[in-house]
Amino acid sequence: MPRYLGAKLLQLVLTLAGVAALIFLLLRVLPGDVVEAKYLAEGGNVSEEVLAAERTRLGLDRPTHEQFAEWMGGLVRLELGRSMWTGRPVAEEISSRLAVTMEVAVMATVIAIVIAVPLGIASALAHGSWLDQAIRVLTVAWLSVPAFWLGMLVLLGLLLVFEWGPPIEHISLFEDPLGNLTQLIWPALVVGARMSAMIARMLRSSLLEVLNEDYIRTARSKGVRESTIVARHALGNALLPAVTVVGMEFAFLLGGLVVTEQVFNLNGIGKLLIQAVGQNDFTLIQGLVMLFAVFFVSVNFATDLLYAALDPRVRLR
Amino acid sequence: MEAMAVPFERAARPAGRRGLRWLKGIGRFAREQPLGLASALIILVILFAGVFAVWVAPYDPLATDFAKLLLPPDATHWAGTDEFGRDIFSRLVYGARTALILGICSSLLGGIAGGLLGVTSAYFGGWVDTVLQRFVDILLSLPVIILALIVAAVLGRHEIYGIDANLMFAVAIPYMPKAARVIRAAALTVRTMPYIDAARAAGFSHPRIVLGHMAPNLAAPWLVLVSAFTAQTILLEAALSYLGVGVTDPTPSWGLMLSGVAVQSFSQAPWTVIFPGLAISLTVFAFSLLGDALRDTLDPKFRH
Amino acid sequence: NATPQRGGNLVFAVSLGEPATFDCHAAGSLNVMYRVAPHYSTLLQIDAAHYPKVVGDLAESWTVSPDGLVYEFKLRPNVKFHDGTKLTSGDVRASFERMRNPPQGVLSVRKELLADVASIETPDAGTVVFRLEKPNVSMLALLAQPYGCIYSEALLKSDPTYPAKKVMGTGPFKFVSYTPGAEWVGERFPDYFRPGLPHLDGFKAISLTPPSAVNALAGGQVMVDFRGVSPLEADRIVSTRGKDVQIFEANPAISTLFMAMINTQKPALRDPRVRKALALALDHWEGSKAMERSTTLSVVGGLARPGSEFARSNAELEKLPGFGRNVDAARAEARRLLAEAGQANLKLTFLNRKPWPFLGVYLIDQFRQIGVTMVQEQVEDSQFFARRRAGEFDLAVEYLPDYLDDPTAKWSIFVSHEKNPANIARYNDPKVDTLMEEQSRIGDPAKRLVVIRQLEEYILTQGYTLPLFWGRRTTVVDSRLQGYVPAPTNYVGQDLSQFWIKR
Amino acid sequence: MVAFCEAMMARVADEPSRAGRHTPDGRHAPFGERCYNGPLLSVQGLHVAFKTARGHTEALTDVSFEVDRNEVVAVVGESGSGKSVTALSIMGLLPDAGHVTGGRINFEGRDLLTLDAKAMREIRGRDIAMIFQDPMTSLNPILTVGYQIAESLRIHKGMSADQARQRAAELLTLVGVPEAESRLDQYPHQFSGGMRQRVMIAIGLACDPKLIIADEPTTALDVTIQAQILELMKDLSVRLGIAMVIITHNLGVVARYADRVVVMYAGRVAEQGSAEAVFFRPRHLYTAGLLCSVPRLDSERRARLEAIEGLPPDLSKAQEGCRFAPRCPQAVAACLREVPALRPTDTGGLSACLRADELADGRVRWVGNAYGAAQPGQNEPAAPARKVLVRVDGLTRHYAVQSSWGGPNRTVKAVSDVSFTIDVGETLGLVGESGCGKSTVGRLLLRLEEPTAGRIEFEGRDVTHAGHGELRALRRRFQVVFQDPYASLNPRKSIGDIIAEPLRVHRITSGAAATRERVDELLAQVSLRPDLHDRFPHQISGGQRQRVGIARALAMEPSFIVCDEAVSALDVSIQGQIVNLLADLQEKHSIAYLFIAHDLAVVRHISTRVMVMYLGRVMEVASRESLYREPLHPYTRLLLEAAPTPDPVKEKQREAALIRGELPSPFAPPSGCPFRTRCPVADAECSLTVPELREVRPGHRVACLKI
Ligand SMILES: Nc1ncnc2c1ncn2[C@@H]1O[C@H](COP(=O)(O)OP(=O)(O)OP(=O)(O)O)[C@@H](O)[C@H]1O
Ligand SMILES: Nc1ncnc2c1ncn2[C@@H]1O[C@H](COP(=O)(O)OP(=O)(O)OP(=O)(O)O)[C@@H](O)[C@H]1O
Ligand SMILES: [Mg+2]
Ligand SMILES: [Mg+2]
Repeated sequence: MPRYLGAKLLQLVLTLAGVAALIFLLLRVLPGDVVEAKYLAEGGNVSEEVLAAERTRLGLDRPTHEQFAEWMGGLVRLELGRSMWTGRPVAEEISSRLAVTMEVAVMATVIAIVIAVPLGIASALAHGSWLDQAIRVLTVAWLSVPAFWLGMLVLLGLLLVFEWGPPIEHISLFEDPLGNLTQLIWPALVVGARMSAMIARMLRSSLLEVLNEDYIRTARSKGVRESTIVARHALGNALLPAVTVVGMEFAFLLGGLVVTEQVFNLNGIGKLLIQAVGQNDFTLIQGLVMLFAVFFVSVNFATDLLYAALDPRVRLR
Repeated sequence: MEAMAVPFERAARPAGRRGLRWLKGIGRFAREQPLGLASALIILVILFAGVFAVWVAPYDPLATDFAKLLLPPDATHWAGTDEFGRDIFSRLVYGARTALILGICSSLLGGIAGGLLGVTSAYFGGWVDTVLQRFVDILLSLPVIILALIVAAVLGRHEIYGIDANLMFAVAIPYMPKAARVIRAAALTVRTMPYIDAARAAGFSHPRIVLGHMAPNLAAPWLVLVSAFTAQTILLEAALSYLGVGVTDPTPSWGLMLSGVAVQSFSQAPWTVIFPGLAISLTVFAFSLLGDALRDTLDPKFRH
Repeated sequence: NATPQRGGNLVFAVSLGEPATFDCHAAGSLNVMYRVAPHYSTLLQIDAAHYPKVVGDLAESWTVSPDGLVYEFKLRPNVKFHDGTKLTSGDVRASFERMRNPPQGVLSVRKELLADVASIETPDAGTVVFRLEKPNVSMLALLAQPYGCIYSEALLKSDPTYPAKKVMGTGPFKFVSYTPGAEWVGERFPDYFRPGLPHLDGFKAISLTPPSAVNALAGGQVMVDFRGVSPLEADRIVSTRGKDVQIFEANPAISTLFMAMINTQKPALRDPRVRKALALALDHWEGSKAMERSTTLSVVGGLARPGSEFARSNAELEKLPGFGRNVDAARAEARRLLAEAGQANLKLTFLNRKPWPFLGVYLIDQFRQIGVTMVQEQVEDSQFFARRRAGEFDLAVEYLPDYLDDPTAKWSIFVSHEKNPANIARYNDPKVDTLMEEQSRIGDPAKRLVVIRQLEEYILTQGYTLPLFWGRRTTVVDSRLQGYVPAPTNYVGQDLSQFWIKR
Repeated sequence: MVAFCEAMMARVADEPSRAGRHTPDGRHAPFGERCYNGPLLSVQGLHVAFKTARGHTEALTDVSFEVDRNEVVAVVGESGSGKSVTALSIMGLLPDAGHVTGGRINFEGRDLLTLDAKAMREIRGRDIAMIFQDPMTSLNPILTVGYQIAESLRIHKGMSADQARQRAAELLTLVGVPEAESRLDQYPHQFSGGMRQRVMIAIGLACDPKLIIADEPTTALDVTIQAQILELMKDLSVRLGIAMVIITHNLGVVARYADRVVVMYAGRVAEQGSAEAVFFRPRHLYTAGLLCSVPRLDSERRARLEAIEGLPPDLSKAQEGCRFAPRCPQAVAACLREVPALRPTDTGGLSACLRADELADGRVRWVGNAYGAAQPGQNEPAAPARKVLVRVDGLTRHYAVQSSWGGPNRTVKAVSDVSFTIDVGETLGLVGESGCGKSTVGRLLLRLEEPTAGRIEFEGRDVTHAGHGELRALRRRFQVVFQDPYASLNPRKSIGDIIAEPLRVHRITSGAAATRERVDELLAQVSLRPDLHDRFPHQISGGQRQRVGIARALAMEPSFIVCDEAVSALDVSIQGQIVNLLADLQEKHSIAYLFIAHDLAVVRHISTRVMVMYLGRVMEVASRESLYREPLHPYTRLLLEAAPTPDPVKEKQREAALIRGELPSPFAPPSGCPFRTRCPVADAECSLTVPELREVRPGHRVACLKI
């Protein structure tokens, strides 16, 4: 077990190092940097020397390999450097926005599960019936609607019908849970509904597969009631792959909220990324990408562990 | 259950020519998958509109008419006009072209590159597999939209025949690792099939085995994958355009039609927002359903 | 107009992204100015209500020597910094010195504006004297630049970079907090030197994306977005808020011109006939109608702001290429010129920044009508500027936002490329240089105007640039908010001291 | 969650025909007749149809038979003859596509087809239990074994958790699982295949059922384990007085365990009767043919196997006359016209053969296959041309297996120190239990795997590390035929392509016409019609596929073919056809075979010499006669004894010779002699040294210390 964990962790670290190298190189493929975006954007007439001085200050004039070494060195020490746009530490920029994103992600996941599980089960049990067909078509349809369009319609709908818009200033969950909810429930609903369609489809197909397994026939041959068969014999097995899907979706959600945050003007890391990309804030983009990657691999790792905990076949020794 | 039904029943049937087999296959698909058939028809209609846009669209999609700004739908402009007086219906028709070219090309690109990666990885195993899998891991640990966003932003624009080649790459790259994963998993199964051993025992070369023997057997999952990618691409393109790194105006694009001014004019000119959104949803819906139907038809066991 | 009432908080939207720095000297961006301006005073300022009149801010009065070389300012007494220290002439000098000659680690992006200043002296605590090397007709306006925040000399001594990280000045509001991506909060500074001001208890600048800013205005969650909205957006807000909002228009244009600069180094575009043809293809007057609804750029004008002292009348304007009313004739002429130049099938790219896709749409549409195909390339800022500077484009967008109409600073980008690399049209034309120099030295406004007109006409007939549209400013303001003045620039009148909320 | 499922299921459960049981009259049988004296189970005129994409398939047509109390009835028949469907119909567990379209199933006088879902559930598990074929998939992987056994106790006997657990432990002990108490909390994956099947039996026994239906309970298991399980079932059924229906296609098993036999063919009952009667006096030509085509260990080896030519009918088409008629060498015109009814025979059974009486009189009998009956001993290797073709020395293959969760990486010693030779034109049979390394040896020879150690010589040349080019040339000389006829042909290529590709790649033929000609020639050699050329593998039958596989191997004109279980997946009747084909080809082209199989009888039939492997090591090598007549290694002896022969008299007298225990894990093979843990004669010495393979008699080598 420790040995396995060690190997797995080493693999994770390697992956992350790869991500770090990839993103670093990617950002330096084409000319242009934050300095120009920062000083020329307002149409000013800024002299070359000013720009050069700023480049020197940010270390952008140094050879790429030196910059790379420095950044990787920083990563090893768990330092992400400073934002090239604001000069504040990247970690600070990110941490001030992470909570919103995480909160929406968690809420969306919970909503998704709550909707998806009954839907998936109903669809699988009523296999082939009109109910099943309806759920299938609806989930596909739901997945086909662009999330940002839906978000836009929701927002405009609220405005036009109720003449009410979700609060624009961030409301802390701890200070005013209800206010926080009125603010974040909309994006969470939009994202969660989409995710639920995904999970429901997954659950349906895995449940159908499981219901065709030999051991279900065994259970029937014992005279077990159908409801018990589904609940005790089938669901457990069917949920296992669903756990992976939920984990995977959740892991992707952190980055997947980019568009939603933009639509709902949430001050989360997705919006931060858009901003960083627009400003070519290399260090901030790098830091964010590392965050996504770390989050993704660790959630996946946790999902693996959870899977192991749930599935006796891969139980830890 | 399927396996037992196959052997003798088909034995007696004459084989027929290839073309006929195809026709029969399509006929069977139509009978077994009415939803799939419907979606295929929708796609055909959209495809037709895109390909023959020149004849289908009543107006030039780029032609502005400053005297006809934001007109509601009527007999002359079936879907109304936009803020430049351009005919929205015509832009939707041409937008289908953009969506399909981008959707299909980048899915194919990502699907082929990833598929080759996956099948190579599975066939050779060993360190080749390890190296390729680590590479796939790296790409896979970033959400598709993030990767596409960054790649699109970094690469900038490079239009070839009205289609942004860099955007195509930006979308294809995130698909590559996904395709590699799925195809590798499927290829690992195919790899252990005795017919591959037989091919090796017959002394065939590696490329012949990989491309001639393994690849055709991976066509089913690959097709399903690519049709799913196509659906996703259309959504992704819309999202990227919304975020400002997608298609560039005035190229007609559904995603683009949903960003910018359209958003703000919703209450005054809802048609500018409703129709493109519906076009996207319908197309994605059709491709997703088709993917489902293909999966059910080609290989009931293939689910991911 | 009722008497101002004290109290209340002004909540407004900033839909321009996050500030890169808090230092006015290092940035001219509106996203900095809207947040930082309420915290600082400047030596002089431009009166928003009587643009472009220069009035005093910290300076109570001033004199200019007859030779135009010495400017002496008397400062207001009893000006206090937010930390309680008293403002002296030393602070003013230190701030301008910092702009003129930034010390190591400090960035001053507009030091060229003060290039004519020879020295700054402080004979006593209440007097500042600027000595110039040569006379400059725009000097007062330059000293009134809104970015000329006055910092504390004492603090600068201990850390010359403090303004980049910390907000401390003599403005009407004290800095309270800044949450990146969310809000910037300021509170009333009770010791502000103008008695009774500010009226507000504080302000809160909320960071919003442009669409959500409109939503927030429509939902009554913010009182104003100073940057302005398009008429279409204004309509939408009015349709939900009705009488609760007031619409202001800055007439006729604000001091921001959008142009398409033509890269004269490209073989096809080296030919003046081709450039002229491109200019002739444009129908500004019709285009303006389309822009009018959905964008904030729609006023037709030459290189000088319509409505400004330097602008020509429409009748005069119509004589310039691309401004004529007989568009069909102009386009026929354009086609002829192209054919003559052997460029009947010209293919071009238009390099554009993110926020203004419609400029590309407009240009492409216009060029199509003379048989020129163009594609638009909208790229991220850093690439945009890098490519623009490297000359990797055919046409590129250029814009002149400023607080001033004066051509000396504003038109510096038209000076020959070898003198000013910021000239992205990349031509070297001694005639432009001479005319530019000439106009900046003429003291008599009428005579100067002649040269300026000549310069404008020359640049436009050479087809170095295609002026597109001047900015328009439609501001939706909550009816309770009083004291808003729609100045013809976004930069002035932003210290919020005059605002008050009606209850 | 559970509540939700119940709500959902309430809907489903209300439909009385969950399993599609539509009774013709729809009448309900009177409930619980106490004093019922008829047969325990009686199936009368059962018709079952499946709805498939291509219309209806009549899986069962007019199937009738009875099972008495305490009786063991075997149902035999080829694959697809309807055995499983019969069993599932009785249990009311037909898949959704299946429907009973007629007939009655009486259990203790109650018609099961008319019972509602609830009543049927009460019968399932309590009165009738079922044991399925594949123990690996029939147990729920995420529930403990204890739970799965206790479940039916709690449902049907209303026991408390503790009681049920205690009883479950007893049951486990009863079916021979040691340390039952502690194993209750384990999960199925922690049990071996044999142990899982014991658990399945324990589940079946839990509520003292009156009838157990076992659908191929041992097909997935090794011979040695098969014997253990069958003995156990037999023993229990006798001790506990349970009637059993054993479904199998292994006639040896039938002979050993069944009181009565029901022979099915193409969805109909062909014949039924007592075991003795059916085996010794078959009254249906199909039964007669079937019995002839089984290779047997107990009688003289014949040169050729009998084979039933042709294929079973396609049940989705309308059937006329006797379904066996098209394959029956004795079919007369009436057979093709008339559907024969089940009629009593002289042996006291029932037969659906029009010529049953003539069979009884001896006027007709099964006559050999299309190749013509060969004379015994005709093609015994006359004077073997002792020229060594393949020589293998100390061949070893270890696999490093990465454990997914926890535990260090382990090595599987798939093949250890294996040495043998194969002469030109001879057949070396290779037998052994599953996982003993047979396939690995074959793959190593083919160079599909790289050996960890050892040396392979082919025609005197060392090819152990042959390079790419050399290997390519070698590939033409040795070929392979695989077990699974469905998986060994590329489904995307036509039969013609499959055979032609090696011809083209190795430039054996040049030009399309020549290739085509050669392909047709090869097809003819394996007795396939050339018109199969354009078909795809899924369009031909299993037997035909195997022929295509052989034709593909022949295309290269090899001198050596590895046949890895080449006939194991085929029905007995088809198996004979293929074995005969292989023998013919060997004679014609003097090809050497490495014939891998686990059916000792088939191996005996085809091989000149036989090699027995156990846990990656060779236990014994000898000529066929020597090995089968006088096996020396205890393992070989037990193996031979464990294999039942299709002779009810012999089988029922024979003492069960069981190999104790299970196959040790290949990760941790026993020290010393690998077989010592299960060996009846092993002692301390055996655990110390690995026995050498010694030549005990000329040409007979054994690896055992006790010889
Ligand atoms: N789910 C199904 N759908 C369609 N046809 C089926 C299905 N199950 C069985 N059949 C048909 O019923 C017939 C009998 O099948 P069954 O499983 O009873 O054969 P079997 O004798 O048990 O064969 P095996 O020895 O291979 O297990 C076959 O011809 C098959 O085609
Ligand atoms: N690629 C592999 N990796 C790891 N272990 C393997 C591999 N191939 C075979 N083995 C192991 O080697 C041992 C021998 O396998 P092999 O397939 O040769 O057995 P076999 O005698 O052919 O069995 P069967 O009768 O089931 O076909 C088994 O324990 C198997 O699990
Ligand atoms: Mg069966
Ligand atoms: Mg094997």
